[in-house]
Amino acid sequence: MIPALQSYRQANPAQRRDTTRIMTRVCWALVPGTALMALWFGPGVVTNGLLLILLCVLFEAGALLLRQRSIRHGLNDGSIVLAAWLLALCLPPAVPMFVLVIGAAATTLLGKHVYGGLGQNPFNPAMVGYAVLLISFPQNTTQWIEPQWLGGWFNPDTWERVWSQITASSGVTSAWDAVTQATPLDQFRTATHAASSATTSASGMSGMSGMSGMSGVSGVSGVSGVNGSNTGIGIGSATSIAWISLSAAWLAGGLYLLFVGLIRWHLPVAMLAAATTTYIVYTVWMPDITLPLPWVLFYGGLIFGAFFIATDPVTAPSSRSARLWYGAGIGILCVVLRVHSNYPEGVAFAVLLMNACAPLLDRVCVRDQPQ
Amino acid sequence: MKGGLALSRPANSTIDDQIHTLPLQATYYLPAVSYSRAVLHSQYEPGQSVLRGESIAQGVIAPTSGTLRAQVNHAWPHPSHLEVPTWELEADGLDTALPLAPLAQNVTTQDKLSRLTMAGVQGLGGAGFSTAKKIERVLQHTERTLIINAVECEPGVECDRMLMQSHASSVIEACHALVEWIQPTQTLFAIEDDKQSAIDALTSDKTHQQNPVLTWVTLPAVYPSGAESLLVQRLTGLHLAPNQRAADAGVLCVNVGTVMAIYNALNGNAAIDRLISVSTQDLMHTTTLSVRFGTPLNAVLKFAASQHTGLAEALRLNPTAVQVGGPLSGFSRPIDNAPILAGCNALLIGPSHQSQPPSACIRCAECATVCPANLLPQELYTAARSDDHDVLKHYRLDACVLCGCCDVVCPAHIPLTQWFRFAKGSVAEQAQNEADAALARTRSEQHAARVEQRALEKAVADEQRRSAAAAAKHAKADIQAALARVKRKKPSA
Amino acid sequence: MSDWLLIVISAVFVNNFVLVQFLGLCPFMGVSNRVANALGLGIATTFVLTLAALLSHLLHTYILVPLDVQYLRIIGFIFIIAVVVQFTELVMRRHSPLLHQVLGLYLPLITTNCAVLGVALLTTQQQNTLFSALLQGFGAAVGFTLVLILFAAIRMRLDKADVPKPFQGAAIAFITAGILSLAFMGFAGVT
Amino acid sequence: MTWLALTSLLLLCLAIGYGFARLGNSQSSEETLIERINDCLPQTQCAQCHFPGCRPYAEAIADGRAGINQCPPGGDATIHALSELLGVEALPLDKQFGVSKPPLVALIDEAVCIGCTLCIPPCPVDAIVGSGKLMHTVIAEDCTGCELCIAPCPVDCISLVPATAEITQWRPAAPEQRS
Repeated sequence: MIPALQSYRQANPAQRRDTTRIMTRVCWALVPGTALMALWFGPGVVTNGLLLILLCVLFEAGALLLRQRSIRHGLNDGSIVLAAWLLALCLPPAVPMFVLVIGAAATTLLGKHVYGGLGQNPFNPAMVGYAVLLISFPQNTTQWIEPQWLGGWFNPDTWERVWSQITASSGVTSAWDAVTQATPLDQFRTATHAASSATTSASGMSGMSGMSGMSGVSGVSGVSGVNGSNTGIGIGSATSIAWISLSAAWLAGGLYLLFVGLIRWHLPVAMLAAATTTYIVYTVWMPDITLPLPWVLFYGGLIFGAFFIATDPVTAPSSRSARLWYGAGIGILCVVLRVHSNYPEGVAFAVLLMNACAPLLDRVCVRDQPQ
Repeated sequence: MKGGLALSRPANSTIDDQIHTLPLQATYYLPAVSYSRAVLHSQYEPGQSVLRGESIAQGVIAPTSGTLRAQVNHAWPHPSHLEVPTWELEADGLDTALPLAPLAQNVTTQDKLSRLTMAGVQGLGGAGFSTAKKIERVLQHTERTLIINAVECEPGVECDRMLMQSHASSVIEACHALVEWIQPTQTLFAIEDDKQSAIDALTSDKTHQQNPVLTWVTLPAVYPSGAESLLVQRLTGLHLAPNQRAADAGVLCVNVGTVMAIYNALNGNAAIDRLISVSTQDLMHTTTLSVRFGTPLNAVLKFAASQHTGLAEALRLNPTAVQVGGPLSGFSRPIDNAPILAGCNALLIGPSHQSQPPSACIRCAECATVCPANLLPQELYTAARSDDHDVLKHYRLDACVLCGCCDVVCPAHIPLTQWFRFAKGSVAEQAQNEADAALARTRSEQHAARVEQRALEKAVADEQRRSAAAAAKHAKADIQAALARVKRKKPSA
Repeated sequence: MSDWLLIVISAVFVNNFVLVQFLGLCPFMGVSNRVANALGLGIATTFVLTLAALLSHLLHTYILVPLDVQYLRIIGFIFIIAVVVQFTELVMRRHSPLLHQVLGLYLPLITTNCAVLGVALLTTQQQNTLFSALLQGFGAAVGFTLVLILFAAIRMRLDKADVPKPFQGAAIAFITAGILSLAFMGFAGVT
Repeated sequence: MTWLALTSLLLLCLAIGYGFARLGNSQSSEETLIERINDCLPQTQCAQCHFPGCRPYAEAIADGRAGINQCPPGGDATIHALSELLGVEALPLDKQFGVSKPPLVALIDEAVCIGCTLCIPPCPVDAIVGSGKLMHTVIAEDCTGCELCIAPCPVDCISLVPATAEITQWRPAAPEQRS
């Protein structure tokens, strides 16, 4: 860069960044949410994160080695660390090691390197990894424990589970003894299913429920299809406070990114607006849905998805109007999937579906209006 | 204008507010290359003496009087770093000018245009397009607009500002003369608001106040508001179609230096010199020189160093490389005796810095936010890498003015502008091949049709000849039979 | 009205022919290198599929069932599809020779396209009225076209990606189709 | 009962067959195909593809008698365009038909030329000007560098030179790609 422009770069901090700095800034924005999650759900969250990052870096190094690319240059742009961290936040605390390994492999290899490395993958790597895990290991990816403030840290059982995760021993496989109540979203979904008494809930997949999608506590224990004890999901119950505070933390991180100029407002705003309007349409169309509107935004991974997953520049369209359509698409699909599909939280699938539409949107929304 | 970069010089940088004229050089180098890079030929013999202002070939004017040497391959200030056939002109020191009578006002337009061509007036804004051709196209339109482009938006290029500041009255006169000639319905004088000293000098001029024919347009100092296609679309609201020049739409957008060159040419002195700003790479010191075309680069820099201590220090530190052109649109070259030409508006002493090795594009669209032509550089970049001309056309590569803003903001340090230069070259090359193929095809079809026609005619002619021969043979036989009968009837005869 | 919409929505998204039921994969992989070709084939398939669904339903209810010769339905359906495809080819040759030129190879392929036969068999099996069979056929075709165009746009971008040697060409296309069907599994269970 | 069904199907197909016959005789699209293949060829008419010109080569490709990689002047651009048009795999240029060279034009050495007019008829684009016992010359802009005039010349005075000067042909280079 010509020194004459150093003065320009000093004058405009937004222009001072490069790819590494962008990725590290986004990781900083993730810290508050992750810390809060660790406080609510115990050390398992931290081990998830660290192990996944380690595994993803190993897979990335291996892939770069195979392609005779410089590992240092490839690794120091930090994109794989970010993807691993995002995936870790979607998984329940202290999942078994094999889930982490397969998740890391899917994210790094299938999500990114099979397409030729950074910038060329059409699908968001973290979401590819998460979708693979979700569909292959429904049990492990949806069994969340009940959020207790600092509870997890002093409960010997959590430490034992964490230890079994790290040593990859499959000792502790019995279901959690403290299986707790349905997640707000899970309750919300079963309510709608019960209301419309459709036959599908009897289909094979229905026993498995409560895909947390970065949130939600699984209440319906496994295949038995018996509803967990629902100690109420009303406002003020332990679960709702946990998830609202988490979404608030994600919102704080997201606003920081917006303020620093790393992401543009088009996408999150379009997504949240579309989600709200679709939800309102649903309340009109299916009056039996009871969850009050503001909580729809705060429960589940909508805010987390809007600010951290959907705004991944590589897989999102790059022209302004295309981003608005892309955000709106994710918002609508997310609510539709929440109401109808087997997985109460559809952010992962909504993002993957709209990633598929991004190249077409880019081609269609060409900015050809004159100055 | 959307996008663009608000570039500013370093706070404590100094600008030498005096124009230094370069003394006469011993030899001048005149490249025999036209605007479209075709090799030129001249009817002048080596060793023939020429006067100052004499046109050696189309667009090549002798900067001083002297003897013309034979063409020789010589360095040329162009990104290709190729050597081109160049005439060497040995100055005889007398600097006698070719007598050119000033043209009266009522002379026909054709005489004025031929005078501009003979005086070698070219665009000084950087493109170097022949001004006479440009004016000729504009004059074909009844509804004409004149834009005088004094928007010098690239930091480190100060020659227009110095010209307006020190020759305000002649600039106004030149503008009035051009308005008189072109008779535009609207005249806009576009200038940046950070050139207040120049604006004051011009507006306080008496002739302007008596008949204010120019309307002032002050633009915020954002690079690259001076690019012709962007400035025209911005001031006239006209949307130029791909590859359509402003002149074809009746808008004459001309650099203020070129306006002076037109005025001088019409008054009898050829366009043989221009103002150049020489500064250091970090733009701390800048000075302005008046240089004749063909002056070797090293002479210019040596003279600039002699006039300014800051530049002398910079030249001492890096004596080998210089950047020709502004900080963003310039290219680096070694310091040698390559000649200064009309298109060169600035020199930056020191090599242009290489940014870090590029990493992968993460499609963050920062470049799209700063692109002044409202394009999607990230899509153009992917298409340029795979040389896909349909997609390049789809995302309007031709609207790209190669300003370099996207390079500045790219977090992956990708040399986007160089990719777009390569893409434009490859698109132009294919267009040329297709044109040649179309020409060859029509000619070969005509050739085939003619050969076929010729064969047909020949066949018909043969047919007639054969039947005629047969008829002739038949007739001869009848005559002999008749003679034989006659002989038998009169044996004694 | 809303259950019509439901039929089409479920045919397009929930049990999408290509990505959920994995029918019609050969034209899906074959013609998805350019968006223009994909659109062309999509329109042609929509035309063929809707017509085939209609005719096969008529054949089934008014000829096969009364004559109690259901076992002839495979032959009958294939015959109808071949007729419809041949008819489409002639119409396309007459009206847009350019599109016909591009799709020349793939148009007869629609005859053997299992999605078309699949629609014919499925609609006649589920005892629904003529109109719902038509809707089902149309929904299936729209689903096929939508996914085909999205996939073509992705592949146009993948052509420019620096994909490792062993994955280039069809391999990366299959992987991408796999991830796409992974995404479509999100619709599983939508009533 | 089955006989009834089969006969009804047979009748149906006969009726439809007759309908197709009348519909079927539209203008053969063979013509547009040859036209569009010919558009991709560089039109040098140089017969290096073993066909007397570009159009015959286009017809051969349309009939499948020739491969798409037999045109050296066209080089990769032509092969890529043809593979795109016909949807066939783009094979590299076949060496036996020659190597793609930078654009060349013929140049007659005026000192040696005896004005025999033997080189004028074979030129496919009439780029050679001259008549009996008078000086011949090549019009550079029109010449496609097909080398057909070189063989007939009895005094071998025709040589091939680059079509345009190096400086006119120069194009900006692509930035070097990261490994």
